[in-house]
Amino acid sequence: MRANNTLRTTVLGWAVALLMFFPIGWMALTAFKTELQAVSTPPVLFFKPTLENFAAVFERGDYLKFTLNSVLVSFGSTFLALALAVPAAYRMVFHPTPRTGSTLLWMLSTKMMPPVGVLVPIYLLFRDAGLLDTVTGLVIVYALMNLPIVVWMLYTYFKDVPREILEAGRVDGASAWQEVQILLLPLAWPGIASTGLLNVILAWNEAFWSLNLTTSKAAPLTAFIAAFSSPEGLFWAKLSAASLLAIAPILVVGWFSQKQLVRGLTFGAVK
Amino acid sequence: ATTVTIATVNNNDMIIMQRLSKQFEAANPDIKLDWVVLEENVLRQRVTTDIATKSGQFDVLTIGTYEAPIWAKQGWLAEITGLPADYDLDDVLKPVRDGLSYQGKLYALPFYAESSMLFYRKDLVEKAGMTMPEQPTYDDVAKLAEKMTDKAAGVYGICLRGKPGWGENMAFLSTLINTYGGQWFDEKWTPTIDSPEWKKAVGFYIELLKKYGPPGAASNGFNENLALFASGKCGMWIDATSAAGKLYSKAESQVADKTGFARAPVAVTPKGSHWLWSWALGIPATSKAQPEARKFIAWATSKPYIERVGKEVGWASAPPGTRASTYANPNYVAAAPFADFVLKSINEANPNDATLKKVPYTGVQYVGIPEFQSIGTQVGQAIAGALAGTTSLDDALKVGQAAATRAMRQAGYLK
Amino acid sequence: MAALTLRNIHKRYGGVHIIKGVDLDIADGEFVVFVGPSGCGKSTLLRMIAGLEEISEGDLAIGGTRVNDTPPAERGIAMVFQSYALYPHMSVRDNMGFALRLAKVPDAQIKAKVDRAAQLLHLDQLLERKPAALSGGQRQRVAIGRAIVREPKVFLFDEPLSNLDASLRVQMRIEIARMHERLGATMIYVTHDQVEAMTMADKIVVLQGGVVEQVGSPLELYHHPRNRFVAGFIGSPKMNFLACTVRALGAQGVSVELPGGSRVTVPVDTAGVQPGQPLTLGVRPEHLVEGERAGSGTLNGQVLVVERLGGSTFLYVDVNGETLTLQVDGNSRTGVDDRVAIAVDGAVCQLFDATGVALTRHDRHPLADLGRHRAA
Amino acid sequence: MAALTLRNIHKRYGGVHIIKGVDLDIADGEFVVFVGPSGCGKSTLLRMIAGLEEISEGDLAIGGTRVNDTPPAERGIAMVFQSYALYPHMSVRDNMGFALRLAKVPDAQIKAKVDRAAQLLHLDQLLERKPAALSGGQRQRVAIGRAIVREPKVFLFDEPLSNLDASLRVQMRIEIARMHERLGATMIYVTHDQVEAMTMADKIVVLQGGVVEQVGSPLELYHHPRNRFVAGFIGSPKMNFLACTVRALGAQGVSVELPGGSRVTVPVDTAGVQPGQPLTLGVRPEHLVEGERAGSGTLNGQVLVVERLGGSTFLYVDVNGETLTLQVDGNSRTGVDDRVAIAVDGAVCQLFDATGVALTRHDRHPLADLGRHRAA
Amino acid sequence: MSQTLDSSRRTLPLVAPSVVVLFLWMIVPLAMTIYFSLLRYNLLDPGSRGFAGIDNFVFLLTDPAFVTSIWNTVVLVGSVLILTVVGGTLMAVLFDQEFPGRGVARVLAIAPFFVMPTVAALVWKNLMMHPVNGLFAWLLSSIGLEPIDWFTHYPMLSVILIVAWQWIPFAFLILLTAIQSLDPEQKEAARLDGASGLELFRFIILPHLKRAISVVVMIETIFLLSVFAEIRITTSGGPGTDTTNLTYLVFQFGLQQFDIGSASAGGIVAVVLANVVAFFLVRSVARELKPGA
Ligand SMILES: Nc1ncnc2c1ncn2[C@@H]1O[C@H](COP(=O)(O)OP(=O)(O)OP(=O)(O)O)[C@@H](O)[C@H]1O
Ligand SMILES: Nc1ncnc2c1ncn2[C@@H]1O[C@H](COP(=O)(O)OP(=O)(O)OP(=O)(O)O)[C@@H](O)[C@H]1O
Ligand SMILES: [Mg+2]
Ligand SMILES: [Mg+2]
Repeated sequence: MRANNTLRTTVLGWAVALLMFFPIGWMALTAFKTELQAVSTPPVLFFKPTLENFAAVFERGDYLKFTLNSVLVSFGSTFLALALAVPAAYRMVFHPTPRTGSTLLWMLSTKMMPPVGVLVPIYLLFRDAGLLDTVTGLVIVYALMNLPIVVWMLYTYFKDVPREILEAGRVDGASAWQEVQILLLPLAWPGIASTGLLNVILAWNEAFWSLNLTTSKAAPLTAFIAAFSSPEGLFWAKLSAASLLAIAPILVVGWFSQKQLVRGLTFGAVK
Repeated sequence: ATTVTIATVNNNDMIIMQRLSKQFEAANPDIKLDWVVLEENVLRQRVTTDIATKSGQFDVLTIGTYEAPIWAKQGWLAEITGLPADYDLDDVLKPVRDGLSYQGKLYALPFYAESSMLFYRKDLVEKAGMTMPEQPTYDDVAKLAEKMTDKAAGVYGICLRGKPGWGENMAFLSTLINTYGGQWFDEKWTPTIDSPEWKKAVGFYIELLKKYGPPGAASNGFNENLALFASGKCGMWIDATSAAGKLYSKAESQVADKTGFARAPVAVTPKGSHWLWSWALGIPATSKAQPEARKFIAWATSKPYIERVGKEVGWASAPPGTRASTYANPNYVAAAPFADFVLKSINEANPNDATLKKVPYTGVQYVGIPEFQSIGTQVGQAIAGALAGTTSLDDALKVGQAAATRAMRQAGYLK
Repeated sequence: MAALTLRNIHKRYGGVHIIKGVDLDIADGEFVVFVGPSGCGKSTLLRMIAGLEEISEGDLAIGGTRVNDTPPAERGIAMVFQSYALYPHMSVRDNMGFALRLAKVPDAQIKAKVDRAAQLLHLDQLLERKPAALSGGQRQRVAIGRAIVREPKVFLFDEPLSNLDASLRVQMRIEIARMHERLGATMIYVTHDQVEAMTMADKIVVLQGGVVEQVGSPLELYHHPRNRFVAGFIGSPKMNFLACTVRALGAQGVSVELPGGSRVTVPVDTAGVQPGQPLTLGVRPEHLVEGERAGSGTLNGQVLVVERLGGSTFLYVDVNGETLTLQVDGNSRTGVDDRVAIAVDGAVCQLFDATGVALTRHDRHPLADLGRHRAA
Repeated sequence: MAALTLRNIHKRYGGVHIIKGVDLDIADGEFVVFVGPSGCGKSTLLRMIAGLEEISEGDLAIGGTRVNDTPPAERGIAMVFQSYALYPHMSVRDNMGFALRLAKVPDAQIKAKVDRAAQLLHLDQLLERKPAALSGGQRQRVAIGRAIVREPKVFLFDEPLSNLDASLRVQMRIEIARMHERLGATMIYVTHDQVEAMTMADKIVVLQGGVVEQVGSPLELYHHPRNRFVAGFIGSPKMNFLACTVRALGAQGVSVELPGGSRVTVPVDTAGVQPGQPLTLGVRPEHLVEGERAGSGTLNGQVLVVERLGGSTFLYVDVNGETLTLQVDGNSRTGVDDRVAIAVDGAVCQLFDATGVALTRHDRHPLADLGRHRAA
Repeated sequence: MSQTLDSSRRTLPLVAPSVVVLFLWMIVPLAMTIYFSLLRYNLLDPGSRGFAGIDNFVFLLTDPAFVTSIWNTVVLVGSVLILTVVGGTLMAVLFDQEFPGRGVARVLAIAPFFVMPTVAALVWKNLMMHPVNGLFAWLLSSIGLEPIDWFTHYPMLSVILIVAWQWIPFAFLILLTAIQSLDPEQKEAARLDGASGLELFRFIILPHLKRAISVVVMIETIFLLSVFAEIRITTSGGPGTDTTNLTYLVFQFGLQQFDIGSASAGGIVAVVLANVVAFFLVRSVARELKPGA
């Protein structure tokens, strides 16, 4: 009976996993087809893989530059958001005031403003501050955009850190900053890492601000992919290649840190 | 080196330009080109935000005949002056040049220009035992479509734009409405979308597509149709002349040697039955690298550039529709059997007289006022809804009329 | 000097009054144990002394200086937390040296001090380990070591042994007692464990509801509880309480009638007591004897439960509907349902009035004023 | 019938051998306690009986039927988990009625059964509360109640009281004992608490490293431990162990020389023992007496620590570098650093050979075969 | 009290930067948006700028697309929430079980979360759901059925499917970790009580997941309210206004028509609506946020 069960679970588990992954896998496969193979019916399953799509994509834009911008922007904004959020969450957890609850809720509510509604104001502000098409500008926007969620997640993680440890530090003579730096950060590391990772993913995939606030110097991969979304002629294969290139880095990062993500969340968000 | 930031559409011709621009950089070591290649709608939105807020992010903009005069009026574009002597501005086709001018001054240089025409599958027409007139009527089109359609084989008689947008379905529909004797506004700027002409034209369009069109027609734009036609799924397709180059390229089209062409069909009147559009390069007034930018756009729209494309990429891919000299080039004419045709269409298209009745606006497939983007898109959406079958034709036109009236009233055209 | 003085200390959280005016003097080098039911404010008091909680009202002085507003690190205090609160990401050595490092003590000196403390606590072999790789008892010692290296004037312990299993507890209890002797520092120790309180304290402070019920040496509390609460709280198993009625007053004390009719005379002051008055008689399980004895009162009952521990046996006896606990010899053969007579010796009993206050005993128990380890 | 039989039960996790062949007979209605050091396999054994772990090898029978492959719910067993494992989102009533609801018992019947159990456990007032709103003791009772309503033939308890504070533990201990009497069900109880094991069990099973060290009544283990491990594990404070040397063998038993030179005779079998052989003498703290006594061996030492509990006092005495624990009267005045003589009565001592096995005693302690609450 | 006040004073500098920047980030654009919403302001026609009073709001609220867009927003958010929570829960239960290759399978299953919305929409639109070239069309026609024209006939459903595909892994991840935090003894207790697999799920696991589910709902709602790329790429809000949600409507005003005045009015309305949603939502998870929780 047990063996039967395991078999069923295995089949079901793998079926679901493959189903979820299928569009991505199919896209990856298409990236190695010629354009005509990409649109042919019935779909071609066996073919001689070609790299010409990738060559075309590389020729069209400086992939490395876009990737570098994506990395800078997503990691930069993550560091900035964490730098702002860690002290804030520390205080909310370990020195709560009667207003802490409402502050947290208010922070979340700032996320509810649709970006399109404030594009022009932000655009004008950025223009005047000279932040248009700068990595700094995007870093600021993403950091602020994700700050509420980062604070919120850190808040739940920090709640799991036994307060006695910080108090022991205080008796030992640690300042508030030392408490955070020497004690809290190392202790809540898994939580901080998974919060950071979530932030990186969100920043990496953000397409609205990146398209509107950058032109070329600071444009990340979301802008790169926008150049492929529907050019003239057959473009399925090239689009797939470009898409594959655009998501590959984050997919790799995501897969490697998948355990971390699970662990972090286990440790905090849902107890 | 001075950096020139160029915003352009991800169309093939521009992509070729990007590729060849290395030669420009090599020739001008003090100029560095920075490319921002975006999909058309994104580009338009991006560029408009930038220029309207005078942010000066770009030095070269890719704009169309719709934007050029409007933006020039706002003083957003730098006038094109001081072109090199060998540029030969007179070689540039006059209708195209006029479309990019405001009050007699030129504000952008055309990169390529297009009109619309009908593409068809010679083999299918033959199989149907019919012939394609040089100037078909829409009734002919309907008949042919019926004969060609073979859904089981995945062949659909007619492919037309259905994706909503003033530059998508409404571009084609405007020409259809024009030739049915309709127009966007009467002389007092009152919208006429609920007029019988509209109803007839749009009704014809919907029925045609529903019967003989491919599934998902309501979300097909130029590119989708190009792909469909190229993969042999369409019998006929009425769209931009610039598609011809691709359809005749063996590498990109499964039907390269079976494609025929005819003039854009007509109904009641030949006026406004085919459009005029050009993609052009302009320089924002806020650009800090105007001389360098000018140097570049002159290069990219010059005779030598066209020749270079012809030689290095293939003559069929040479940017069409801008220069008389292109059409005088035997190489081009040999590679592009449709060359004459296109030239004639472009020369005949008249944005200033595109409708049966008199109208206060210019433009064949658009209305040259800023509010048109909004109106065109909303009407386009309503019609797409009707095409998809979610609303009735009458309702769609009613909605369109109401939206247009609202917008015109808000903009102060109507009291 | 490390004497502590608490004067009228109060603590309020918002509207809740937690500590309601505590006065306490703790001499230099004394070992003071705080006991009391859960939630009575033991930890709060300790944390106020440590400076982890603000004092709402009153004065706290350490070594004669008022320290209400001194930050924790400057009070010359070290605290051992119930959960040890070791820094899990630091080695034992770093844990112990952390305070010194923060105080910018030179590395060589830190090393010397940590090594010395580690030797004292038999931790020398474990200095490079992380806390996760230590057993409970070892962690306990690291927590103490972390306190020692700072050479504090005052040690605070908050239920430090409550996480350990029985045998480790006994062992650690003895080690802390020895350390106190060696270091001579003042120690304040919170526990809910009877045995720890009785065996370690110079002085026990019994708290209830934020108020000090009684302060005294362990045996003073055992033999001379001030009220019924203290009497019931100190001693295990718990003291038995019986309703009784005053029958006579005399120089010998108060004679009361027990349930069942027999009488005992308890040597307490008769002031304010009247014949016929209902009182409560308290007698500890270890002072009840099976069988009848001359000169003792007698209770009769039936055995409900017998608990044999080997060395001793507990009998739970139903006497007129109330359950009395007796501690008898391990070899007793009394079994369930047996009827037994119980001798009650008035000399070792307590009497409490209706408000729970104990009547003053004539005599003082000879051990009541004994220091913890000073010979009589 | 609810007798349990374990025959050569093994448990392996992957390559790790956890339970190494356990044989055990548990009679219907018996109260069996499993004790042993942490990690010895107590919980594993319990969980195998419950059906929560597969049995790797061997046979488990309940009421004479082999149940190795019977799912947990059909074994007629109820388990009370260490953490209670109450369903936090259900009210007390729903928690208790859950099993019946799953068994599709009619609602009215569920209500009746739950009400009856609640009354028994004094939970009637709390039936609508969620577990979060209950005190530890109340939760404990709900967990038991959840077990009771199913009217199981066998109850399993896994350290059910370990989360409670001392006074509540005493109270719950007695309640479980009473319940056992009332229900007459077979109960298996895991604990690491000395007092619980001694007072509740009909039979104690001492486990170590997956092996049964000894099975017997509490007092049998106390008085007749089979080896040094059991002797040290049963009884608190722990038995003292002293190295000694055999000096003479006789009808009285084995005469050994203690550190310091005095001799005692322990009434054990002399088989296999030779003069000059080193043995270990075990003697419990409560069997050591202060002062010299005729007919007893004498040890001399110096008091290291005195722990006064009121009713009794523990002396920790250094005897030739080893620390001995003595339990003496609460009124003893012996203080730290006092030199004391300690009388060792050979009759209550144990002797262990070099492998730790106890030498068989001549006599059997009169209480050793006593049932828990059956009168002698 | 004094403790609270004092420590709050001392640690105020720690929280202040976040609060201040967030406040600025919120208030400056918001103030400008409110200001613009009261102007006649078309980017393409800067000359005609002037005070418009509440005209923009009237214009917006009388737009027939407005009500539709609110309804569409609700439908989209609601359906995706249901799909992701249900799907995520089922997957969490499935992947909580041990089976060979579980690690790899889990990685595959969460992959969609790492894909940019733009890419996701493009892939689904062109490779999967395309009525002519798409894989679904081929699958259907190869079993002799008429291919479904997803974006024409089931536009909202298509968008919902795509968005749900992207967000299921997120729900799955959080719920999986939540399931793993369920006290195993509780499950065992239920097994002893005779619960079958389904009963175990319904009576024990599901109630345990309540809190995690509210967390998922909370975070997802924030993101789902502003779903945009998927719609723009697949249906452009159509056909008609069938898939125009509030964000897309505001986008149309602001970035297709460059009517900043109306777009700002739309933004304000969206903020108000979002906060109404947030208010109810937050109520339900507020317990988790309370400092004492
Ligand atoms: N932050 C707070 N706000 C309000 N009341 C509090 C707060 N912290 C503690 N209390 C209350 O103060 C009282 C004393 O708590 P304290 O921790 O000092 O008890 P304790 O004597 O140490 O108990 P235990 O033996 O259970 O540890 C308790 O009733 C507790 O509920
Ligand atoms: N899944 C497992 N895989 C491998 N070893 C295990 C597993 N579960 C338990 N063990 C091991 O089995 C042994 C017995 O565990 P068990 O829980 O029965 O101990 P216990 O006697 O109940 O201890 P405690 O008193 O600490 O509860 C332990 O050494 C433990 O490490
Ligand atoms: Mg406490
Ligand atoms: Mg266990």
